[in-house]
Amino acid sequence: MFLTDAPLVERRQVARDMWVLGFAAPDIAASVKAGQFVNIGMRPGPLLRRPFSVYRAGDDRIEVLLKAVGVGTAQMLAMREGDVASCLGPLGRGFDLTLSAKTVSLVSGGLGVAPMPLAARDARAAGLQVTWVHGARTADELCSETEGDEVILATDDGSAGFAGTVVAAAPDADLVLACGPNRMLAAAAQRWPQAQVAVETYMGCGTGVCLGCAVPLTRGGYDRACTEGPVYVASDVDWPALPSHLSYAVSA
Amino acid sequence: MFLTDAPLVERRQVARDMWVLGFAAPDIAASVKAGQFVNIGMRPGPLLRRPFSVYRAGDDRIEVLLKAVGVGTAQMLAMREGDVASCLGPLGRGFDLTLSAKTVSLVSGGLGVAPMPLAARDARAAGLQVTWVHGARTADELCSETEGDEVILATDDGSAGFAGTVVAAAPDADLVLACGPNRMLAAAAQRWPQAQVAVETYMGCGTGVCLGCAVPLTRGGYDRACTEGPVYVASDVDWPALPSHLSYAVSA
Amino acid sequence: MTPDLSVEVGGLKLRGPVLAASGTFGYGTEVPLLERRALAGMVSKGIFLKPRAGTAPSRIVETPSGMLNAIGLQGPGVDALIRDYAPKWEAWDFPVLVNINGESASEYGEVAARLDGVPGVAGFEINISCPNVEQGGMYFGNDPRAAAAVTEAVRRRTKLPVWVKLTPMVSDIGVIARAVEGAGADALSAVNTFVGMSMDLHAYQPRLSFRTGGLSGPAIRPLAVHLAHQAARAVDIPVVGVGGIMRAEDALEFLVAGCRAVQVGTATFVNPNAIADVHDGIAEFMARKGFASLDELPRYLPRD
Amino acid sequence: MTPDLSVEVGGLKLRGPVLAASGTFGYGTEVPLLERRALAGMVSKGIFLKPRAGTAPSRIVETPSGMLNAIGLQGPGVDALIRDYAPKWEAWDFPVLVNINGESASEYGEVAARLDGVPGVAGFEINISCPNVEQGGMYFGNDPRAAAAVTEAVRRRTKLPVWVKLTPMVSDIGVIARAVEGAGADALSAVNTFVGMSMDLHAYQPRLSFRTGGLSGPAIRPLAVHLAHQAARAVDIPVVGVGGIMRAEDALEFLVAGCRAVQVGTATFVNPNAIADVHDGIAEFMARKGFASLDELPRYLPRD
Ligand SMILES: Cc1cc2nc3c(=O)[nH]c(=O)nc-3n(C[C@H](O)[C@H](O)[C@H](O)COP(=O)(O)OP(=O)(O)OC[C@H]3O[C@@H](n4cnc5c(N)ncnc54)[C@H](O)[C@@H]3O)c2cc1C
Ligand SMILES: Cc1cc2nc3c(=O)[nH]c(=O)nc-3n(C[C@H](O)[C@H](O)[C@H](O)COP(=O)(O)OP(=O)(O)OC[C@H]3O[C@@H](n4cnc5c(N)ncnc54)[C@H](O)[C@@H]3O)c2cc1C
Ligand SMILES: Cc1cc2nc3c(=O)[nH]c(=O)nc-3n(C[C@H](O)[C@H](O)[C@H](O)COP(=O)(O)O)c2cc1C
Ligand SMILES: Cc1cc2nc3c(=O)[nH]c(=O)nc-3n(C[C@H](O)[C@H](O)[C@H](O)COP(=O)(O)O)c2cc1C
Ligand code: FES
Ligand code: FES
Repeated sequence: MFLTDAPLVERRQVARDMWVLGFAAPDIAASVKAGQFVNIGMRPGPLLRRPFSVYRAGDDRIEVLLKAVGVGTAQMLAMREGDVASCLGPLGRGFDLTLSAKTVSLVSGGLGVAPMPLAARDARAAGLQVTWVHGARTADELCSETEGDEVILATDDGSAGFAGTVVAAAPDADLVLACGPNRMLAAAAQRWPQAQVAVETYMGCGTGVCLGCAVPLTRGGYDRACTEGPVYVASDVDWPALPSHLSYAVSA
Repeated sequence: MFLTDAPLVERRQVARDMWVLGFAAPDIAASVKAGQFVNIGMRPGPLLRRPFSVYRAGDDRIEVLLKAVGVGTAQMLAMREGDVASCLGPLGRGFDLTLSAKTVSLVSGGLGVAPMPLAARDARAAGLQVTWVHGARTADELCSETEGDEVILATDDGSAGFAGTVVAAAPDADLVLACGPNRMLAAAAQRWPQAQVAVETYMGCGTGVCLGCAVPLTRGGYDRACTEGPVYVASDVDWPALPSHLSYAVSA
Repeated sequence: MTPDLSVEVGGLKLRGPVLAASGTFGYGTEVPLLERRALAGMVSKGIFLKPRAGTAPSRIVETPSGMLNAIGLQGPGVDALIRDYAPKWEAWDFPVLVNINGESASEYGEVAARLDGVPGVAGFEINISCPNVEQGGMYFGNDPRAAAAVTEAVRRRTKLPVWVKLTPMVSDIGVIARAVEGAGADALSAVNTFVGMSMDLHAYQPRLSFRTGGLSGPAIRPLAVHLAHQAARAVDIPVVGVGGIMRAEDALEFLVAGCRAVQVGTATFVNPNAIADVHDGIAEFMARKGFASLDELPRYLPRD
Repeated sequence: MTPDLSVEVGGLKLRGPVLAASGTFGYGTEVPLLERRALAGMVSKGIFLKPRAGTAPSRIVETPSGMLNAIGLQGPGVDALIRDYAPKWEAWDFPVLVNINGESASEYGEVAARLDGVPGVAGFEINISCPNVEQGGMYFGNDPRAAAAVTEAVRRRTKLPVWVKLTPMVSDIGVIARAVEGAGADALSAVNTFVGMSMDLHAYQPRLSFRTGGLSGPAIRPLAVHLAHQAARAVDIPVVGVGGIMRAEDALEFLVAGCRAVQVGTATFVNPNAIADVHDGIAEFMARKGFASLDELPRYLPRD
């Protein structure tokens, strides 16, 4: 885990309202694994840090993918090159790619594509054959970037690719890695109980000390998404007990 | 009174650690009088606005003079051209230059020089002969800008001009306008009971509704610095009862 | 469809749910930028029977997302209020409630009696966060019997609407709320400021001359929402939510938590148009959600 | 000259004045970045006799300069604490106090008895903000008799230092402070979180599954400084200030207000090195002002 003041070094749009921000953070870039996240803080800005999956890493920089959904993300998108954010990471347990498998499907909905470029990188390094399955509500919300892999697209309104959910559009594979709204992950859990899914929870610390990020487990009790997660075996999560929307907004 | 989102359009250094910031604020620029102030707010930033004398005005812009003394001023100095601050003003009652007089001394200590360029402008417009008297602790803290007028300098350490206080260095005049630390103004009040002095208080609203900016009066009771002031006839202020330092700092 | 934002609160018909909070709007004669069309009503700065000079400076200090104030209820006294301000209020198109204060229950009653019937005075908000001199400096608002006694003293002297402004410095606000409801209050305002302190690290003493001050602003909003909600669960009269409202969403939190209306205070210092912005934002929210009137807004008020 | 920051608080010799607050530091086995040299001591996450699952998510929501939490005292229970954590604590170079909880006075006493003498347990901090089931869900911390009863129950079962963590949800914290001092407390921690609420405008219900949560962070600092100061004026035992400390200046406000030491909570979430930064900043302040030890720091503690 590293704590660093990271200047913004890159910024590009990858879908309607969806952006990639690159921060110079060499130590995190060198050590992050697919599915891990960074906790980003701004001064002045909201009190708590904001968790973001690492989208890509390399060349001494990490990238994150985001939309403006509230004060913190709006402020991040207002940053100019050279502005500094505090980055804490890498955090959490990422995808486990040491399992014996030949094929992997990367199934993502909307911003859930965030951990997938790293997942593709690590999966290829582990000798797996990679298929991307990426969905959104409509064509112009699809993330335009892939790592040159084959991509199966899905849209709710049928404006691009398969008309329907990304879970319905995906082929089976030895290994399924999924990320997206908790509601989508619950559907993925139905189809692939063994899938590895990266969940979202409201987080206080990101480092395991506050117990705020509780993930309800099928075996009872709660895990910490920031420490035991954010990646879980889908069938381990008690989906009905996990809040499926987190639409809270902080105001000054 | 106008409320406007004003982009930063200018920034220059005028002494050690002392800067002038220019904001595009046409309505305020067109109506401000010497000794009046603007209340500047930032989002994100501290809750309350920060009051600043208008330093110069014209060409659709206002200028303010400042040092970083706390979070708000530090944040203002971190602004880049194009960044926006909320400006509310002009506020308060400025200097009264309608009095019958032939000569005027503008006596300022440190940042107290802030209202003087406008005072010189308005005094000249009223047909007065202007003398500047400006002091600081040491030579490189003296503000380097004047409006081409004669300037008598004073430094506490004698590194430039008169060695001693600005009040001691100043010549008499028909009219004395003074601004600086409240301690300096108290000394000015001793020498020139009829001087017009611009005081500093902690302000909540700047518009007369909170009663936070109380100025204790020799006749008893309190005035509002933001409304009846910030300019007072020196002998009207109960100086021992006015806090002479306001070194409070807000932290996140 | 423009939603209907009018409400009736404690005997007053209001054109909207957003009022100006006491002490943050003077006597309504300042704040020239305000778009008054949105202002549902105003509570004037707290007044005593006699003029009061207020506390020595410094009176204000900023804190994270908040501010402490110790103004000391500076004011001209009832006679000057009647002479200088009430005639102006009479001409306005929104009601003015007078925030009344006293050092004894009978002084509160006396203030109400003097103002009762004065044109321009639409009602009263009793500030029970004043030190109770009879009980040795404790606050009326901390003690259900004292709070009820003050409310009754005012109730007996006027037919105008009587609102009671609750202090948050209590273990159980429901007890006080029920006590003043029983004593004849028409509505409750919840809440006043929280007592706080800030230390000067140069002088090694409090930054405020009064030592302590009342904390207001967004910092207290979650506490105020909770207290207003607890009060609303305890009584049948309407509750007016106050504390840290900066934007429409903040006001809507109070309304969903069971309040009938809200007051905006500190926000006006930062944004002189805050009240209009909050009002317009509520209207926009209602239109977006398809609510025709505030009665249709879902409330979260479990009685358990 | 390096100032001496060591202090003695309620029976414990500490190498500095900055401790980790309960519930914000886990069991001390996380927070890998922390420079432990600066940590004077740790209060562990609150524990009950038996394991507790804690509340359902959402458990946290941010508010202006603060956060609400409703963790529900999730924890493994005393036996697991003794087995899994105490052995680690034994090896550490700073003391660990266990934050103890119960639904009755005797349960508190039982927890203390079980932990008394366990190597690695240096003392107790009694959390009296727990609902008092015997008294029907009121809080022990609101009632001087209940607070004293809990303190006595623990005091009788251990010779280790006993600190009592006060709740801010009271009209007069001095009354509670004196009650627990009389019941044998060695020190007071002031204060715990303030009850607050935040409403979800999509679901029209509280954002937290538990409805309410405890407010922490800089938002509450002026309130906490005031309460810690009031407690320090009321008792002779040391008071440990807690609430909203982010930087050294904030800690110094509590120390000047009469506290002997401080705890840092929420700041650690934002800055895992917060405790070291606060400690180092205090040392820097002392050196700059020429104070050789914390005893020389001026205190503002008028007794009137
Ligand atoms: C492990 C993890 C990885 C994530 N990865 C990404 C990503 O790659 N890209 C992306 O756009 N988003 C990601 N998120 C979600 C992202 O953290 C939130 O959208 C962000 O915190 C919103 O901040 P805000 O200030 O803009 O919103 P706010 O105004 O604070 O709230 C709006 C929304 O953000 C959520 N939120 C706010 N604060 C937090 C917090 N501290 N922790 C969790 N949720 C919060 C709220 O529940 C709500 O849904 C991830 C979340 C987690 C837990
Ligand atoms: C009428 C008036 C005109 C002023 N003109 C100038 C000027 O031209 N140039 C200049 O540099 N400064 C001026 N000041 C002072 C300036 O407002 C403060 O230095 C500024 O507010 C500090 O903000 P901060 O966040 O940096 O400091 P903080 O960290 O908040 O505090 C540091 C210092 O600023 C003071 N301060 C903080 N907030 C306020 C406030 N809302 N009102 C008043 N004082 C405050 C504190 O008392 C303390 O002395 C003026 C003040 C007044 C009342
Ligand atoms: C400067 C100031 C003065 C106040 N004066 C009064 C008063 O005279 N009477 C009263 O009942 N409340 C008074 N209040 C409390 C406010 O009416 C309101 O209850 C409180 O500020 C919380 O709301 P806010 O966070 O929106 O400001 C005052 C508040 C401030 C900030
Ligand atoms: C997530 C969280 C969990 C907490 N758990 C406990 C607890 O178990 N026992 C306790 O006495 N206090 C608990 N507290 C309160 C803190 O110890 C502290 O009193 C409070 O947060 C105020 O300090 P701060 O503003 O520095 O965080 C908790 C606080 C937070 C934020
Ligand atoms: S976010 Fe604090 S424990 Fe996970
Ligand atoms: S600053 Fe509010 S009345 Fe002057």
